[in-house]
Amino acid sequence: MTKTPTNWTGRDDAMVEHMIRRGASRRDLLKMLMSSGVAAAAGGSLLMRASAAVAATPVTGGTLRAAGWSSSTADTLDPAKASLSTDYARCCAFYNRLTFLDEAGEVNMELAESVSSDDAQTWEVKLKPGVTFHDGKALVAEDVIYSLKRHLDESVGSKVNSIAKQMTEISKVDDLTVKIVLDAPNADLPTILALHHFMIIAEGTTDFSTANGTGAFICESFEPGVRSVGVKNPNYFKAEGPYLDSFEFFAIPDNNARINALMSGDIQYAASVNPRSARLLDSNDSVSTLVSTSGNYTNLNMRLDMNPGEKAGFVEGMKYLMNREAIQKSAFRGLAEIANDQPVSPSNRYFNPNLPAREFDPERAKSLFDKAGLLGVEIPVVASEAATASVDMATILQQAGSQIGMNLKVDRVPSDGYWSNYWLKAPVHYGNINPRPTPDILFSLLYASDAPWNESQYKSEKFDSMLVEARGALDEERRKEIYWDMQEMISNEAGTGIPVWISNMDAFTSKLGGLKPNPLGGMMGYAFAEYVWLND
Amino acid sequence: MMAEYQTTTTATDPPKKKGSGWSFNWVGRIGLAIMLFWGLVALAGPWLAPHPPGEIVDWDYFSPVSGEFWLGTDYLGRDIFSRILMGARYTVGIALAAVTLACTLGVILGMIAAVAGGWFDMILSRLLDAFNGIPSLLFGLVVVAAVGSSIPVLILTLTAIYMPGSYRFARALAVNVNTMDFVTVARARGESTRYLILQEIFPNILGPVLADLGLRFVFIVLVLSGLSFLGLGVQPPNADWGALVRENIEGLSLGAPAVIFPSIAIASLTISVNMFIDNLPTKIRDRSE
Amino acid sequence: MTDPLVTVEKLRIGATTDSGRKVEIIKGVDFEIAPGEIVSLIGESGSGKTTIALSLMGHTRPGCEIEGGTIRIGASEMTALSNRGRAALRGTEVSYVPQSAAAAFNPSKRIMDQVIEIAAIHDLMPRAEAEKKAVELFRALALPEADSIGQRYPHQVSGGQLQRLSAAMALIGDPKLVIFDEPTTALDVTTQIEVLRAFKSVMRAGGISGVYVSHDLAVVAQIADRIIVLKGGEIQEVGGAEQILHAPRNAYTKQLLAAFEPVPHQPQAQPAQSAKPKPVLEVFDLCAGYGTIRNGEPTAKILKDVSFKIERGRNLGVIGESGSGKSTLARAVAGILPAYRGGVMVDGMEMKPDLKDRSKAELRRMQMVFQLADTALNPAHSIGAILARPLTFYEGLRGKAREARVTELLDMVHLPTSLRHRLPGELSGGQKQRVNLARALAASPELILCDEITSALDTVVAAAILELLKELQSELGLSYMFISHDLSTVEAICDDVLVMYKGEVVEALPAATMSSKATHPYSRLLISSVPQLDTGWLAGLEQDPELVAQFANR
Amino acid sequence: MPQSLLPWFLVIQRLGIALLTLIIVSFAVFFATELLPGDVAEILLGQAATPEAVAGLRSAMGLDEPAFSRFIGWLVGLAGGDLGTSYVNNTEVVDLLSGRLSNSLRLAGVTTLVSVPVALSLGIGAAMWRGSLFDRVVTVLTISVISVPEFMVATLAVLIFAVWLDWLPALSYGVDTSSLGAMLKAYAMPVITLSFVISAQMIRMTRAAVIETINTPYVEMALLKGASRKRMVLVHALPNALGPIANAVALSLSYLVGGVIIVETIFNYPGVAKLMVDAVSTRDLPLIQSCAMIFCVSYLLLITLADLIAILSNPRLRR
Repeated sequence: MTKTPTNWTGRDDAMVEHMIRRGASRRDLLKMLMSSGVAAAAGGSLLMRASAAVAATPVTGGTLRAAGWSSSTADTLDPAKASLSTDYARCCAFYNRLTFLDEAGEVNMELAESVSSDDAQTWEVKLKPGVTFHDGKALVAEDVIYSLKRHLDESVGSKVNSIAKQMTEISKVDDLTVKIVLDAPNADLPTILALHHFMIIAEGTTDFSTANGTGAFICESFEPGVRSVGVKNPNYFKAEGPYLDSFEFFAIPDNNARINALMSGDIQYAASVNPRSARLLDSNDSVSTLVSTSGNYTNLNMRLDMNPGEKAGFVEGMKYLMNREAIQKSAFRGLAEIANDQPVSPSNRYFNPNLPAREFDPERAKSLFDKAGLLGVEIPVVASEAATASVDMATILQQAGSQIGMNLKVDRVPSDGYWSNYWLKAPVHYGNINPRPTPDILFSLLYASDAPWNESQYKSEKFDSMLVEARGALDEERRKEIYWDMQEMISNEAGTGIPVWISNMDAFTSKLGGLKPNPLGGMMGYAFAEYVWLND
Repeated sequence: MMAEYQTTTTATDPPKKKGSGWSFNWVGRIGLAIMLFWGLVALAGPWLAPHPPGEIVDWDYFSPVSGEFWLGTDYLGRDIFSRILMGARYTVGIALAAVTLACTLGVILGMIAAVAGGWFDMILSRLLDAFNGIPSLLFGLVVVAAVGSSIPVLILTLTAIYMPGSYRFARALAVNVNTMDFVTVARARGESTRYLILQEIFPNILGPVLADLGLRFVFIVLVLSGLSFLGLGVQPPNADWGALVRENIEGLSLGAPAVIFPSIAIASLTISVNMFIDNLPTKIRDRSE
Repeated sequence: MTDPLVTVEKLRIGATTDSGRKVEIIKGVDFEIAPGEIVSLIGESGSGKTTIALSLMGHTRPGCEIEGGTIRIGASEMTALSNRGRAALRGTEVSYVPQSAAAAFNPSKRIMDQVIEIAAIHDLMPRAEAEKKAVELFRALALPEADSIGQRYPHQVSGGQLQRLSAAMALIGDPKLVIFDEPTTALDVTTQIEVLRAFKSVMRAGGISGVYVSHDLAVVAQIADRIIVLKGGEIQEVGGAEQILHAPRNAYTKQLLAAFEPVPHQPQAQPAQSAKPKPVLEVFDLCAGYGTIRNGEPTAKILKDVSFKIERGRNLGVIGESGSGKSTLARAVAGILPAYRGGVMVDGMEMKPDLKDRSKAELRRMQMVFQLADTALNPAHSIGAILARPLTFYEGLRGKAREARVTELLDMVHLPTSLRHRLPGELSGGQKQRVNLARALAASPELILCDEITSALDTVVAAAILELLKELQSELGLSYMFISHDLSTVEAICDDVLVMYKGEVVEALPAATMSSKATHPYSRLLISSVPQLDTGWLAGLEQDPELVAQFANR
Repeated sequence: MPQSLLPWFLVIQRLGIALLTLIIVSFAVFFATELLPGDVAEILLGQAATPEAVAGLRSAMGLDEPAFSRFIGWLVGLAGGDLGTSYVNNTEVVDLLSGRLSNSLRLAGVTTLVSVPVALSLGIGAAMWRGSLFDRVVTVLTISVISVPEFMVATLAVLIFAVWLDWLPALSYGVDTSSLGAMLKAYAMPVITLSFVISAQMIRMTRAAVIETINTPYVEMALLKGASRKRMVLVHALPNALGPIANAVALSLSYLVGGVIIVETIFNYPGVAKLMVDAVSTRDLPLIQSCAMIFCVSYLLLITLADLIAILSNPRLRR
């Protein structure tokens, strides 16, 4: 089962909302969002080989066929329900948001001319004039109101329902002005409106078998689980773009097939390819790649309330037994960065650089296990294809264990139903966590005593109180200090082993121009279609 | 006409030397030799393998054949030679166990259905037809969800997937044999169904059943890897040969030995099994022809 | 004298056995056939008669090979020709009439297409002409509905008609030589007459040479000009039909002739007991059939109210042609096919209709021996195992005792003890039938149901089996119910005879006086149809056409 | 029963048995799906499946009713020809299915057109020249071909024909199929791969069936009429071997509808097998059931067709 890769689903939406209510600044929120994606300036975490990407003259025309990695009959054109990469890419082509984030992570206006507020509680959104939907209808305030209010209706099943709830009033001022009143001041509304789910649709739309948006491409066909085709919108409101005549998006789940299709020229863009294919892609001049490292990680969870995690020394021993270098080099072929058992990534401003990653030290692990009386005891380690590379990581761990007489048994289980069946439940298992923008969200979600996803059942009153303190701390330095301490606590005390940060690699034809990295994820934050062009 | 011909030759033959019908030709012998070779590897694999199957011996991946790594390394940099030796145990063992079980069960049920006939035959045939209708993916998932995963469960799952076909095949053969006079004689003697099936019918459908088993064996070897990716069965760091091919398939573009040698191993095993069965001693093969 | 049409010189044919050994099955045979002459090859199975006949077409069965000698037909030397050359002669120079036309006709093609296929293969004439010629042949062969019979499928015509159709098939290409391979063996006697007559007249009319392969001297006597007696792949004697029948010179020929002489049956002396013993088998109002059962009756009713008795020590013969229900009777008595009405009493005890409901002791008393020895013995079991099973099953014998009894049984049926370890496939037909008998004897039965047990055997072998049956009877006090289509066999062993026709008993009478006393028209027809060892028998035979029309299965 | 009604009775009996099988399959699939952990709402929410979220989504999807009564409702709807509505994207199952099914059938059709004649001629050829070099080569090749995993054949085919030689497209769906040549190109690789998979069984069974009929007296009779080897086999042996051959072909072809998941994945071909996998992984019961019914119906249809061919080719059964 493909889990939803969005950063903004379920519980943590509530966290964001919570934080926003507390009045975090717009800039703070932006930083948080950026940390989840790629910050162009964040040292070393971005690699760009697209030769044509920078400072080239756009070329008009051509068809781009791009392939993602997953799609199913659950594919949708309803932005509120979008959950897979395929959905985001599709929605970005057909619809627009009020605002969007550029490659530097700055908020830019898209459909909105301005989003302004005096008190950060009552906001006024002014719309650009002359924008029309694909069916010719002009964009007016009612459309924005309808689009935003949908998220409040529970029967719609919006993924951002909890975030949208803070909008207590959405009303029309005039044809091109909408008033949004929040239940508490929040300066980050413009950033929130840049989320993919807040795409603007025409008023009264209930049928999503086709898309009627304002986007750069007009939906020509859409078949769930098959493909979508868009043709250039001649009346697009932006001065530049789209350059492509048409854009086709579908998924090729098999990595090899995706790359082969790219190399044979059947597609021009293959998203998220396996690092193992790097050697092949490198040898091919007609193909380029884009690598970005974000806060995504696959971690080993050892529940502290169950055997063997409850035995002193086991968790620490396992952290020493994790051969991070082997994981980085073998499982990810170098497309990963070594991590230090806590969830805040190096691209985050609160990352604690003083906390070194543990060395691979089997002897130390052995003495710890020996003390815990666990040497030779069979310990099942649950892994699955559902958690990226967890089977390989488990194998590496198992092998290291066998060298010191530790009897780890890899238990590979189906991807299907993994998140509801094994994740959080098995005594020792792997999980996969998508990037979250702030330490607060990560900690509240994953490590607080009452956290819904407390993967290792880590309980610490001290930690909980620090979390509350940091949330209220207005002093940036104090806050940083607390977060650093909390990272250290997690690294030393929690039952979660986080070996590496996983990078993402997209491959595409070298003819592709205009591609830039984006903090919201691969494929230029899924919105690449309107910005890229095909050189001759 | 044929009968006359047969008596023609047999009657003029001096009595055959005992055991002469057991000899078989060189093709069968080669098949047997390869099977025995893999059987030995399966037994002695752990002692022969130069590296543990999960050990990463090389930071490089898909590396070519070298003096150190005889058959190259896989996508994680593990020694393919060792992994094939270790995998033999699973591929040979599980496939043999599953194919034996599936055929035994299918053949026994098929013979019972053929002999008993009537509603028993009808209901069993319908049920197994219906069972065929359940997609094996769904079935595999249900098994893992319901009883978890282990080698015995894997074997039983494969058995369940391949049994209906074997049943259908054996039933058709047994229906034919069941009409022969010697079965009637035994029945007239008052023999039990059990005796009829085991002593009278079974020896006479053995030949085709074995040929069918050979083909089924090939399919099981291949399906095995599919099921282990569902999380059913062979657990890392070990892998059956099909899984070795599958996990290294990305090496195909690079011409990596990691994907080629496991394929060769599979082909050599399946072909040898079929070579052996196709050239079984005439005594076994001709009984039912 | 004209040049011979066929010359065979020093013909040697070898065969390769399953185990790869080579044996010679035809060991240097020479003969000639003049144009228009019909020569018969006679001998028992294994004599090589069919092998020689097929070699005349340049064909050997898989595993066999012509190793030496020459076969010349007309101007061409068969042995020197390529496969293609041989194929060109087949159907045009030499053609073939098979033993079982039922098996030799392709079930999925219309008869006409098969009959004129030779014309099509060799491009002899246009289709319309070939069909016209075929219809003429059908008429000449006295086939009914000659114009339309070709449109039917093989399963839609009777065996006798198929056999004649196969002759038409052989004659369509105007061959100079026709090979008949036991063409009437599979037919009922009443049918056989008609077929023989048809063959004879067509051959005479066309002046065609023939090779007639048979094991039945009486049949051969009706059609052959000359007879070649074969044994073990060698010619024993060659001579005119009259000479062979009446003045045989060779010892083997004499033996063959002797096997034809019926040995009159001496009834067992009845034990002079005061109380009359109960009949060993009594059957009353027996009805049986096949198909789904509705209202207690099967859809296809075969046996209709059959009643008879077999007194202890006496033998009952049941005669009738195919479809008369005689085999069904045996099966119903044995309980293999449960009767739906009527009863079976063994020794005064009523038996359940279905053998599943009968006790071991009841089953033991009555054993059945089947017609085809090949299919009645499990090819996978050794002779010893086959014989041992009833001993274990009925008497619980094991180990040494069982072994001793198996030896004893083999001895009883005059088989060497060494046969114990052989598989049925390694035995000859006669040996198999003896094993079959021995298996029945193993149960120490009181009654043995013999279903056509000698029909598939050579005359000499069959005669020996009959002798054996008589011997066993006097030793063990058995009774036989002997089912056969062959009257002389029945005469040789039975005390009483039932004549069956279409599931009913038409007449019951003592065997000894059967030929003279039969009154029912069907019985008379049947009796008069049995060929005699007399070259003029067929020509002189007069049958009431109405009778024939009423009863014969033509 | 009157003779004339007998065939109709048989047809009705056949249909009845088929219907019964379908119902059993349907129930079996239902219970199997129920055994799987999670329902549509939980699966769709994935990691975010908190109890409140699941409850909300469930009621939004109308899944409050017990599963069994929903299933019975679906069965009742099916009786009226309604395949129901997919839970996941609220589309009529018919709409989801129709395009996919026609894709699957088209691929299956082209594969059949290619593989059946090839397999039959190889099988017949091997039987005709039994024991010859040709026979041996065919026998070894068939086993070798099925010994290679399907995904390997498919990947290798793409690599060679699409990437290295650039003769054929790597994907089969959505490429130009306007002309016959283009269509053949588009289908070439999946068809080759599938033919590899299904031919072996057909070749083996055809060979065995033909050899069996070659040994019959009527084929020997044809030889004695002077017929060539070709005529013996094609005119006399083959028509009588049609029954078992049709059966083997039907069994192989039944794989083409539901079993082609690997080919659909690698060539990105949207067929019903992939739809079924999607449906299972999202626990979309109406869709799972509908797919299962399609697989089952196609299986039964093929088997029945094979029976029919067996009957038609045998005049004795034809009456």
